[in-house]
Amino acid sequence: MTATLTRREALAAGFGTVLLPATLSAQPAQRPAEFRIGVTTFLSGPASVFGVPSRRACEMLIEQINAAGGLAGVPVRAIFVDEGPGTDHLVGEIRRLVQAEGVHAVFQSISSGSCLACTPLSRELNKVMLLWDCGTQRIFEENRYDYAFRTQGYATPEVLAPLLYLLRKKPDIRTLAVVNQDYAWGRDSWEIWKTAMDALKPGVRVVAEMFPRFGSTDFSTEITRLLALRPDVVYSTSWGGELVTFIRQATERRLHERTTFVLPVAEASLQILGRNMPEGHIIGARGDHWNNHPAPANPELFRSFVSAYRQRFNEYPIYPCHHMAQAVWALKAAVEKAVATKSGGWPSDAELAAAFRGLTFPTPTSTITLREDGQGLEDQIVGMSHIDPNFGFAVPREMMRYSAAQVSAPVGQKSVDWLKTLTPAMVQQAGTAL
Amino acid sequence: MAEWFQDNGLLLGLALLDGLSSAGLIFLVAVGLNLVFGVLRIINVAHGSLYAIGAYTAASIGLFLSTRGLPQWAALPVLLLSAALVGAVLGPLIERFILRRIYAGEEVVQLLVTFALFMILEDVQKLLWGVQPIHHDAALKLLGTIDVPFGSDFIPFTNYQLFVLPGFAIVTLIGLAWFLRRTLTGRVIVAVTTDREAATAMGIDAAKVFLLTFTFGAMLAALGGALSSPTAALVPGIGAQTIVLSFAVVATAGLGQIEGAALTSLMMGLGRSIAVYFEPELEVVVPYIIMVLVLLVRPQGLFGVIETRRV
Amino acid sequence: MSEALLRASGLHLAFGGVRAADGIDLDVMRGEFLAIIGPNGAGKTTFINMTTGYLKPHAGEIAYEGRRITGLSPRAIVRLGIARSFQLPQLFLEHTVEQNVALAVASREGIWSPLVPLLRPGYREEARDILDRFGLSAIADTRADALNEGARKLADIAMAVALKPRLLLMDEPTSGVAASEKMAIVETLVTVLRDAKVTAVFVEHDMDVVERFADRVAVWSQGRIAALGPPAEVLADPAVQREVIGIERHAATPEAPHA
Amino acid sequence: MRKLEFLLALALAGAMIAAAIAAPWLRFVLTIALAKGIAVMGILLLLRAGQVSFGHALYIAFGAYTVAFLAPRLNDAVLLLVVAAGGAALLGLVIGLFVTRYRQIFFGMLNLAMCMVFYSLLEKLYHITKGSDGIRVEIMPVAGQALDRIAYEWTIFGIALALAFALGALLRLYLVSPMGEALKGIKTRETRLEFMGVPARGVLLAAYVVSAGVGGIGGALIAMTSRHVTPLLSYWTASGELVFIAILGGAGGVLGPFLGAAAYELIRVYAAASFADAWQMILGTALLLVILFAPGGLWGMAARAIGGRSR
Repeated sequence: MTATLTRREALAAGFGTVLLPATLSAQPAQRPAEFRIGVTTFLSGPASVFGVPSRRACEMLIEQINAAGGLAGVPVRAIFVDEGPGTDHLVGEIRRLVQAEGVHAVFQSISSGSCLACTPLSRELNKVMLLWDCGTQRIFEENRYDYAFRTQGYATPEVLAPLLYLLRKKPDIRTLAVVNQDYAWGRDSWEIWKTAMDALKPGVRVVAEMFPRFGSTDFSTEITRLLALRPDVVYSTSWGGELVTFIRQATERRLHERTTFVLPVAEASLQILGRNMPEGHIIGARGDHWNNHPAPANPELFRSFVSAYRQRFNEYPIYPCHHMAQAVWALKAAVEKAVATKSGGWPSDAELAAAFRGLTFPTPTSTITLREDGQGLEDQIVGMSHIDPNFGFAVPREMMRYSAAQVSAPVGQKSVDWLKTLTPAMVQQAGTAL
Repeated sequence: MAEWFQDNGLLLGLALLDGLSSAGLIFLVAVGLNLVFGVLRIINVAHGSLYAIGAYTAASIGLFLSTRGLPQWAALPVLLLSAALVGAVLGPLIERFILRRIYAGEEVVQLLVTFALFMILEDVQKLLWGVQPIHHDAALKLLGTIDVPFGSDFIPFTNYQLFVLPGFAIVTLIGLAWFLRRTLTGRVIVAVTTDREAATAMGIDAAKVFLLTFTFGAMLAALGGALSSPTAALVPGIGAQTIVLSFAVVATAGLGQIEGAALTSLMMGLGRSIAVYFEPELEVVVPYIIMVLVLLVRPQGLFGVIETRRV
Repeated sequence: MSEALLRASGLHLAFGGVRAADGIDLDVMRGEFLAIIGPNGAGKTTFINMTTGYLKPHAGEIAYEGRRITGLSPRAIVRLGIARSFQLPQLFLEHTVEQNVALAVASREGIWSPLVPLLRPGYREEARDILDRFGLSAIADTRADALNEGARKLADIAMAVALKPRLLLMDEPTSGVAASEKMAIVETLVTVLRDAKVTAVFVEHDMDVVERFADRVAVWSQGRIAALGPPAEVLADPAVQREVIGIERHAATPEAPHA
Repeated sequence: MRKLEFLLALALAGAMIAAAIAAPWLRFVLTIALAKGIAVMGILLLLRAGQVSFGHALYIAFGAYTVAFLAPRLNDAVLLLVVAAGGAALLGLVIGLFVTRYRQIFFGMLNLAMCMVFYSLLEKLYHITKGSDGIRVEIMPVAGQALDRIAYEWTIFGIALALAFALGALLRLYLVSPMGEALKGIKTRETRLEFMGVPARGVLLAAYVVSAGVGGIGGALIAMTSRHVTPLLSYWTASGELVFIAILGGAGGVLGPFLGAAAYELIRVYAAASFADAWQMILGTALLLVILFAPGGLWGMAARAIGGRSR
């Protein structure tokens, strides 16, 4: 597949160079009356458990930004589009956003499939696209984009960090089973895990690979099988309703007493699980934005974001809210940087895009740098689940932070190739305890 | 072969237990769909929405009452009452104001009306209950678990899934069979199922039978949802997933056949759980494979009667 | 009228306990008009169903032009030149009368053309011509589901005739036709069939029609042929009069299907 | 009437072109609408025989994935359209040989089953199909001409429009031909066909193959337009959508599918733009209103408005 894609890619790049000079360069940019952002997110279907909270966070932040004078003095408005109806619909919607609504930037999407389909449009439409939540490593490893940036981490660090944590905490695991949702993220995250595990700790036996249908509501059979197999570790990157169902059904039957769960995407489900989440299992947040972060870089900002969200929606923000916020903050930083570069003039699309490359913007917990290929470097924090009475649900303890540069594949390398080069020594070297 | 059984016999036993509980749930939903189809000759796509709404209603009533300090034992009755409530409210509403207007229409139009309803109800459900997973498992917790011996080991099963779900399915099956064969109303329903024209010619009030059957079918869908709610988190989209499996059950079972629905559900439940143990990748397609195989041998469905064409 | 066009021998068929055919032996002679009479449930329609391949006898066989046709599909039998009309007219309800007949013409000539209209010149004229002969021209453009019973019946037979069969089996062609029109209609029908040299078997309840138009009459009773011969002879038989005609003249309910 | 229908088709095409010039993003939406309209003509054909396929998204997905898989090797839109149509027709023949033995619900549900099996395969065979991520389709030459993006999009739009006209005209001929009229005969009196020496199953099979072929063309056009294919193209709700469009547009004439598809896509786009979380409800309500108050669909309304009969 690499061969064909590169050829197609080369072709597409060829078209790109033909097109680019004609359309983008010479446009004199006027300061707009409002800065419009097109936001694609799930408002229907199972993934709306991520989409709706992220939309709320987006609206809240935009209100705050507008109250504080807008983006470099320009008020912001977001136009939301549902990812639910499928890719063909979404591709059309992105065009509508750019061509009919005249948005100045697009925030897309939750689903990796949506991102893969829509990101190439950034090239055709010459519009800045911030990939605000999707995790697929294929985006920047298989393509180069001038207008697309991912303002958070991605699959490789999000899977590798929990694996390193597991191997540090439980060095002598021998067997493992996987229960992932049957779709690209479930498969990809398993491939990354398996490749890395074979490199970091060769010889761990995989006793069951189960990929139940996406959207399953009953895992009893899978759980029975796991109970019978008694693997040392059960790995699952499931999320949303499925993770909640899986954990509740599993704990009801005391599977958590027989095995250790590793749940890299658990954070978004912990609030709903409440006290039903068993303690002492490995949980991740697709980033470093845990609500109980012991030492956020900007405690003031962190507290104000979390408490504003809580006040308004009566729940803690989950990671998609933080990811959305990161996209908003990145946009703010880039617009301000671009305006400053033009010493007060308004940047064109190309100039705005240029401002993102290499941008380092602050988040409440840390900073994120958009590296040369457009990929954001976001630290990962992993820990052991522990019910904190202050929250009333599980949060991590014994946390370890993995700096993004340590656990991301270097620019220009494919994750799977890079993971194969890892050595067992990395387990002790990587990560710092918090 | 014998060796294979020696190695895997115990696992097969576990698969059987898992299959039973999932078959029970499949049956409860599919039998309502099949009953409605038998009488009204409408494949009700919105049946899945009724399932979802039943589940959501049961969970929210349960959650509401548990904050009011309802005694533990009431969890189960609450499930049943919620289902009855949903069926009794939505069933007649849908039948009277929408379906009744299109009985004379073509089959495809009737199907589409329920498809439109399905789309509307999907959004209604989202507006009412939001998108975050809702979970209420008091009934599951109440009944606890039982340890099933497995070689030198043991496997905990929840009593709810091992006994309550299949139990309800069996009670429903027997109750329905009794109702349809032994009561006057039941026989009228059967008469309409077998020959609508003859039944109406004999003076049976079809409108009343339709209303009754649809309401009953809606209750069964909601019951399926309510009974599934303690074991699963409720999210948008559960209706669509459920209904498509029920379609397969109905076509495989034969029109309006409740015993057919029971046998088919059992086959599909067991087929899927056995697949999880031995070839997990096949699990999703097992129901369709069963359906195609059955229809190859019996084009009218497992228990279906060949409709005679008059010449 | 010397040679048998259709020869049924030893036909047996039972539905549950009811013997619909209990040893039927019958020769239909080339060119004759054979009437079948008998009480309801005697197995008259069953005979037509067996001959046209809709039902398969449990025992016995039917030969057409010396060739065994039992076990063939209705489709194959039609292609050999045996057509039938139905007790309950089987029309394409969403088509006009003309289209119904044209479809029959097309079925004979070849249905497998996807791009030339059904009502192309050749088919249309032939359909019109047949409708003319049946006196149905006035309703040629009426949809079949809007016809009265008599017109349906005639259109049904017209479709069978359009197949240009050599043997035509008609199941109660005059039931449902108003009494005042009946004779005239049968008259036209017979003329059409004689012109086309079609051999005809028809189930009939009206003894006047039988007497006037049939060359021979077969009396069905409980799955057997109770009497067979020229109408004058058979209808004069007191036993036939008592058992069949007596009942016939009072019973008006149509026969149940397959019985 | 025939003339009016042609004029109306021209007017519709004119309106589409005008809209596509006025708003570039509408060009995309309308190309998809045309592609779906072409596929829905196949649904229309089967509806003539009174059969509802609840699984024709299978052929759309097949056509789309044909383009996605073969584009790197057969890098030409015209060639790919031909291959997609031929491949889908061939698949239609194989599946049709099986499903045309069945009628009504069995026909509908078996198609649904095939469609869902295909969907599961697209998801399960991750290493070939990239699972739910789907496969991206790059801009490709058309009839040997390498085009830039704008020219390419216009060309595909033009091809879709031309195919819509050509296939629409052919379908019109088909519907009034002996094969087409016999198809309609299956709906009202299938047995009579057999007694006229016509193999009803063969007549239906021919129509099924044609419907699969146009489904493949529609799918190929969708892949060339959205330039990304995912298994969702084959989910059962996508099949429902096709039937939805057929009824919305009206099953009366070949313009129906295009009226329906254009209306469907536009309602969906505008509903999604104004009420991002309730667009399903709006679409469902629109469909319900059309069914209840305008039984002939949009084409029926149009035909009444210009004073003709919707034949």
